[in-house]
Amino acid sequence: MTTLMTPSIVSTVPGLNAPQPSPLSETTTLTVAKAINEGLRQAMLDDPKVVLLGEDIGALGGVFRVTSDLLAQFGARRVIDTPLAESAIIGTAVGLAYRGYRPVCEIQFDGFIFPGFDQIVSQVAKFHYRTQGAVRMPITIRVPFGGGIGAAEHHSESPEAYFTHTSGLRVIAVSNAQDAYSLIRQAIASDDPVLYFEPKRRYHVKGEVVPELGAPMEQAVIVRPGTDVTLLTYGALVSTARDAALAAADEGVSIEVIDLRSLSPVDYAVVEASVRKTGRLVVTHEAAQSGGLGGEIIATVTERCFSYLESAPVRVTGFDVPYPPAKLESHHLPDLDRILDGVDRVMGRR
Amino acid sequence: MTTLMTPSIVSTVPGLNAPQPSPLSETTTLTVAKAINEGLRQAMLDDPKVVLLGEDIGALGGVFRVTSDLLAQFGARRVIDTPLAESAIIGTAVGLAYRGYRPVCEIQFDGFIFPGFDQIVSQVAKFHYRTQGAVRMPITIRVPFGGGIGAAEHHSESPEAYFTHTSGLRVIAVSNAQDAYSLIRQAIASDDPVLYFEPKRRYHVKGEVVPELGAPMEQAVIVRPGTDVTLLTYGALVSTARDAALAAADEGVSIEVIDLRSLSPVDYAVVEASVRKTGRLVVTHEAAQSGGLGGEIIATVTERCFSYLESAPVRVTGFDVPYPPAKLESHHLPDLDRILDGVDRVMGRR
Amino acid sequence: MIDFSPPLVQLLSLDGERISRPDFDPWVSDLDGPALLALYRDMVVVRRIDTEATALQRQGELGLWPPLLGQEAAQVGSARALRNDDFVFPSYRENAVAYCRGVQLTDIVRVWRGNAQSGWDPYTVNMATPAIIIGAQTLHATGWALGAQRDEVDSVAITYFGDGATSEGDVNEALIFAASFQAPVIFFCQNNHWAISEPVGVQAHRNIADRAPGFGIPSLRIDGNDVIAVLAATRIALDRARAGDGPTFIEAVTYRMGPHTTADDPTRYRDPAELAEWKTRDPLVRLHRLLTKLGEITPEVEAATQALADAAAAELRAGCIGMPDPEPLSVFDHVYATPNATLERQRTDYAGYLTSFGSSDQPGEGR
Amino acid sequence: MIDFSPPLVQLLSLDGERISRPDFDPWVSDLDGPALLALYRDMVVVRRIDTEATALQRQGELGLWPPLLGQEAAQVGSARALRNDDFVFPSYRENAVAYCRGVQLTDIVRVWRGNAQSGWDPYTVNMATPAIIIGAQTLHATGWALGAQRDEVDSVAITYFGDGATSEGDVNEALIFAASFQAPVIFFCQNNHWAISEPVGVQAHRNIADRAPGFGIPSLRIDGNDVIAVLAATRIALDRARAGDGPTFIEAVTYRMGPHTTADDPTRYRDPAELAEWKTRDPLVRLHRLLTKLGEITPEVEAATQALADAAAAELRAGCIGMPDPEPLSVFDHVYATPNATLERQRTDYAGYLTSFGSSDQPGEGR
Ligand SMILES: Cc1ncc(C[n+]2csc(CCOP(=O)(O)OP(=O)(O)O)c2C)c(N)n1
Ligand SMILES: Cc1ncc(C[n+]2csc(CCOP(=O)(O)OP(=O)(O)O)c2C)c(N)n1
Ligand SMILES: [Mg+2]
Ligand SMILES: [Mg+2]
Repeated sequence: MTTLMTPSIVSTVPGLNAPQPSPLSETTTLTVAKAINEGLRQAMLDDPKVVLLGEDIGALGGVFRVTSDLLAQFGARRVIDTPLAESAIIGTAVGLAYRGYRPVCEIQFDGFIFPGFDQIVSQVAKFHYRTQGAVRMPITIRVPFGGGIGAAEHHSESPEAYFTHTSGLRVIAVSNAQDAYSLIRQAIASDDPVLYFEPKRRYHVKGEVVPELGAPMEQAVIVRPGTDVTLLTYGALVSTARDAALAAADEGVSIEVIDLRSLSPVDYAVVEASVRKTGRLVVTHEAAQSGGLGGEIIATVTERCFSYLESAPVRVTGFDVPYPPAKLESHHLPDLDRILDGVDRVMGRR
Repeated sequence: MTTLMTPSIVSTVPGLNAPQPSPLSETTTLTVAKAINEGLRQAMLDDPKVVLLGEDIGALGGVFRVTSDLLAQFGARRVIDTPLAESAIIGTAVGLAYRGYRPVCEIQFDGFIFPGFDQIVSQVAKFHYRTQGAVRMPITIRVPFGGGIGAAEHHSESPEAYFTHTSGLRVIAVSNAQDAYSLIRQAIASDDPVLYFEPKRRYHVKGEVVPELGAPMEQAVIVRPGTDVTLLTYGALVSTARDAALAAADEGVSIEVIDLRSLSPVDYAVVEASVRKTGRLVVTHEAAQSGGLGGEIIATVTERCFSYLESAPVRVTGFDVPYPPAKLESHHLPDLDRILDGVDRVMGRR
Repeated sequence: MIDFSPPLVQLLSLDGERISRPDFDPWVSDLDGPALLALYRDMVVVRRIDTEATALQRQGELGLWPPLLGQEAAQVGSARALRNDDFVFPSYRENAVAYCRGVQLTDIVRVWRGNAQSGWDPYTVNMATPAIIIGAQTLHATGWALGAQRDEVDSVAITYFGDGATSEGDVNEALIFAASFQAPVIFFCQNNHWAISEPVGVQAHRNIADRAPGFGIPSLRIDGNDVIAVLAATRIALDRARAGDGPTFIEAVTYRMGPHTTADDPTRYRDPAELAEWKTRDPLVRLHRLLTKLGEITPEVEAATQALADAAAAELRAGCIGMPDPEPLSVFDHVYATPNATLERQRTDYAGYLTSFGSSDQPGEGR
Repeated sequence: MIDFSPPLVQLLSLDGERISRPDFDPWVSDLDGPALLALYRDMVVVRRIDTEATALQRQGELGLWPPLLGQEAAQVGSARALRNDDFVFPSYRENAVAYCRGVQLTDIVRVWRGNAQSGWDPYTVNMATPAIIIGAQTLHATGWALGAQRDEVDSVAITYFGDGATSEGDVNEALIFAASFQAPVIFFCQNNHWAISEPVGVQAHRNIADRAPGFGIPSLRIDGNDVIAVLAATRIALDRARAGDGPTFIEAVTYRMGPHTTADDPTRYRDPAELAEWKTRDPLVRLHRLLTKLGEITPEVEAATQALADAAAAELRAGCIGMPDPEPLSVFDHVYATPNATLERQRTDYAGYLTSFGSSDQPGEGR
């Protein structure tokens, strides 16, 4: 039984002699997944200290193929298929960062970040503070997040609020191919640790990508200007929010849609300016309502813009339930109708 | 070298033949720590399925002596000194619950709950939902929390918001000896999992304890009635809030102090009634501001009581920094002055 | 006396010869022709169920399916060693174990159709529902075993997990707790050589079975495609646990002949020659050879077995397709065992929201 | 050839006799009288520092102190085997290691006085600052070693942890990663028999050193109170790592003669007879006996050593007491390496709040 034990880590790499793709050099139409892939490739070309760690990221290219072909191009020293242990993925990234590397960890699905939670919260987030700046943690933790793909348990979580409550971390969520590309590069280049949330159910949506870094990642973006209601969101729901704004426009309500992009810190300059203008705020996210980012933003906006508010800000979120089975997820996830219902409420129409 | 290996788990228990203390039968003055100890003892007497698990909870009685003498009284089958592994403490409690036990886990300090986070968030919190009620998780997880004791890193954390954002958990924080006693009993008796936060820096504060269960644990309590400002808090800060109310009274401001007790769910009936009366809300907690419970409560109160609010609710919280070194903690923790400053702000005096 | 560190234990050769081993034989002395045939029948049925479920997934009736193709002996052999009052803590791939425990076929696919997060009441069959967080269930099994120990009964917990799972902290902590408390739990590792795309060599530089002894837990490394060896090893481990001798670790060396799940494409990472080689070790073929030699296989037996398998497949298909969708508001059910005001408010609000739609104007369709 | 599974390795008997072992002796052949005396001097100094720090805690100058009393040989012997470019990832008890790495004495107590969360810049001495989450640092060491491996240098990471730590998932995952990637890292476990109040038997039913081989990591079990054995073992492990032969696990069997920390009361859980027995194995006494036999101990040497130790204690005390308190607003410093608007606003607000108090009217005093 010669193959009973595979002797060592992947030694023969399929496609290692394949032609090396050149990095993006002009505007190209890419899926979100491919845009991240190109961003990773560029970051690895730019800086030899960038290494990738994760489960199945090598020959398979990750279960979502986000790291496709990177093993072939950069080899097993930089694209590291790790044993199945999230705490160790993060914990060894800490050690690599200690030695001057810029590790990019892939967590296979949102629900699998929790075994690595301690290393993120107690180590990654605290090291810079702990050592008074002597030790930097330029670690990027990539997490496909959110529901709507009909998946089994633990594959549809929205754990971002655990990290936005953790001082020392930056948190990014991208919604489109261009940001996917630009912000993964910025995240990797950041000297601070970044949780980088990828809109799982929109991995296959295409968009034009210019090979540029774009606006700083901590800036929110007004996706669609409007005057009656500020609608704030991030990740996969940005597209739903845009659709809602279109639908509301038909009913005579002008919605300003903001894609937060950075969840920590939140770009309150943009948010406040919008709310001062519209006087009405709706926040939507998939995560459970209690303790979600929406509450934090509403509290902050209320503190800072109280006299501008025409009505109580409204949340349209996942319910306070564990993520439900696939056949029920449409009754948990905010959709066009629930967002419009929220808009109605903030407009005092219900 | 005969003692090089200690053969097995604690076999000779100091004090095993000591007289067994009888449970509390009348009003007694106890410290908070001792009140929990008495509550645990009563719960263990009431139900043979109650078992304790944790590090150093046996012969030592826990680093805060909360489990003192329980090993001697109930033996090593019910008071289990575990190996040093938090995930396993929680994970084996899940298995014990599966078999009909009511495990009470001690996490030695707040900062050490994170290695057990996955089992709490993905297992303890979800099992009842997952199995459509077939499998109950009557697990109590005791956590000494909060700062102000001049401790080293990871010994002064306030991680409650991670759990209030986790659907399926109940979260309790006690502030005084009576609640410490009554609510640990209620928590253990609850068929839902409970995170039970103990006000570490007030473990040694004494109070009268009646051996009764008292009001249901999900009810908030008005600690001191008032008319101008609602001041909401929980845990160790309840006492500071009461002091602030006293000081404010001298300056002519009437503060209603509410001890939340239950952080999830929050007793909004009591909170809303108070805010409708006062029109002004201050929330104070030690945890970092961003993503803390304060934001959640302010958002909810704003949604439900918008037209009653005289001014924007105010938060007085720890800053968005990792818990600082002991010599700086007074510049991080809300204290009397910072709470009064918050009251000034909500009163429009600043 | 059992030697707990042998090389791979095999009691049934690839040619279907019964290999005699004085240490293991007594544990399977009851395995006469009919008993072996019963095991064979189980294995044929579970393979048929597996194929049907894969087909149902391809037809869009299931969201996902994790095939067990190739692991029938490991699962059937171990499951058939258990008593009713033992308790199984599986991963997501133990559908043959579920079948042996008496789980209804419809219930097996309930999760994979997305109708519920678990398919059955664990207490009716003494088997937990699938665990997806890798390795977490090993701690649950250990905790359950601590409970059984405290109850002073001789029921045993058995937990199933893969080669990949052995890298998770939880599995190692489970070994530590089990050893420390001498808990009656069996760690049954199906080393199917792959954790999605990662060969077992990524997880372990030595045989997986070598790990447990260092924790003070005896281990057995058995041919997981040999149902007789699997049954024997599991019985030995059960016997130890019932006698109060604590945990045992079993590495069943087998092979995942299919994809990781129906969502996986093993051609991206796996040499087809490896699969070809493992096909020669097929657990069903091997047992069939032995049964043929024993004269147990007749055309009638073949036909009856096939009929049984087809009936199971038909039952599975009908149950799957006929499963009613859950009620919308059940999304709020069972979050807590006790009432919860915040959640009740969300339920009430959402119920009101739903009724605000007319019958022709369904939510989720835009407006 | 080194046998990696011997019983306890001892090169220096309790009586101070040098025990000859052909496999280990070559690794310490340079240890002449002066070299041994240097090790002794280190051990005397670190014990003196330890005593002084305990005294400072009792006097209220330190918030807490974790004594290393009894573990001097384990720490000095291993630390003195390292090269400057090796990197140490300690727990919280490795103050002798810190001393050997050249950490300033004041910096050692900075954390325990509560002035900072870490006392020194790790890169100046190639030693990380104390890790308090049990076991977490073993993964950091493994990651650092992966970096060294990628840099193609022969620097080695060494991580220190206790017997209790071996139960944490992280430590086991570190072993798995180190084995899988053959990382140049040394796992140095000081089995001091206690994890606060729990005897090592709670954590492990076998010798701790027995655990690593199952992961594919060779291990050595040495008398941790024998500085010569410790030095030899560490050198062997370093040599393996530098040669690309991967990780080594060392169990240094020693004893925590003091309390867990100054906040602990071991009389609640520990038999005094055990401590008494271990006093007879004191690492300093043993080496002193050997040195005496070698004629290295003269009254002058004794006096000079004592003076060195006293000077260190005085330096520690002065540095500790003279340490300036941190500036209030430094609570906001270094959370991020890059600007953060939310935090800057909090800083500005708090600065304004502080200046709203007059000089006589300090915050935190009530009003
Ligand atoms: C904590 C966690 N991390 C990652 C995953 C994703 N995942 C699902 S199955 C799997 C491989 C498991 O391999 P193995 O343990 O060998 O079991 P097998 O699938 O081969 O039966 C991975 C990585 C998960 N479910 N849970
Ligand atoms: C994750 C975690 N859990 C619990 C603790 C509390 N704690 C501090 S030291 C200690 C015992 C450690 O024992 P061991 O590893 O043997 O090291 P030693 O103190 O003996 O040097 C415990 C339980 C901690 N610091 N971190
Ligand atoms: Mg596998
Ligand atoms: Mg120890």
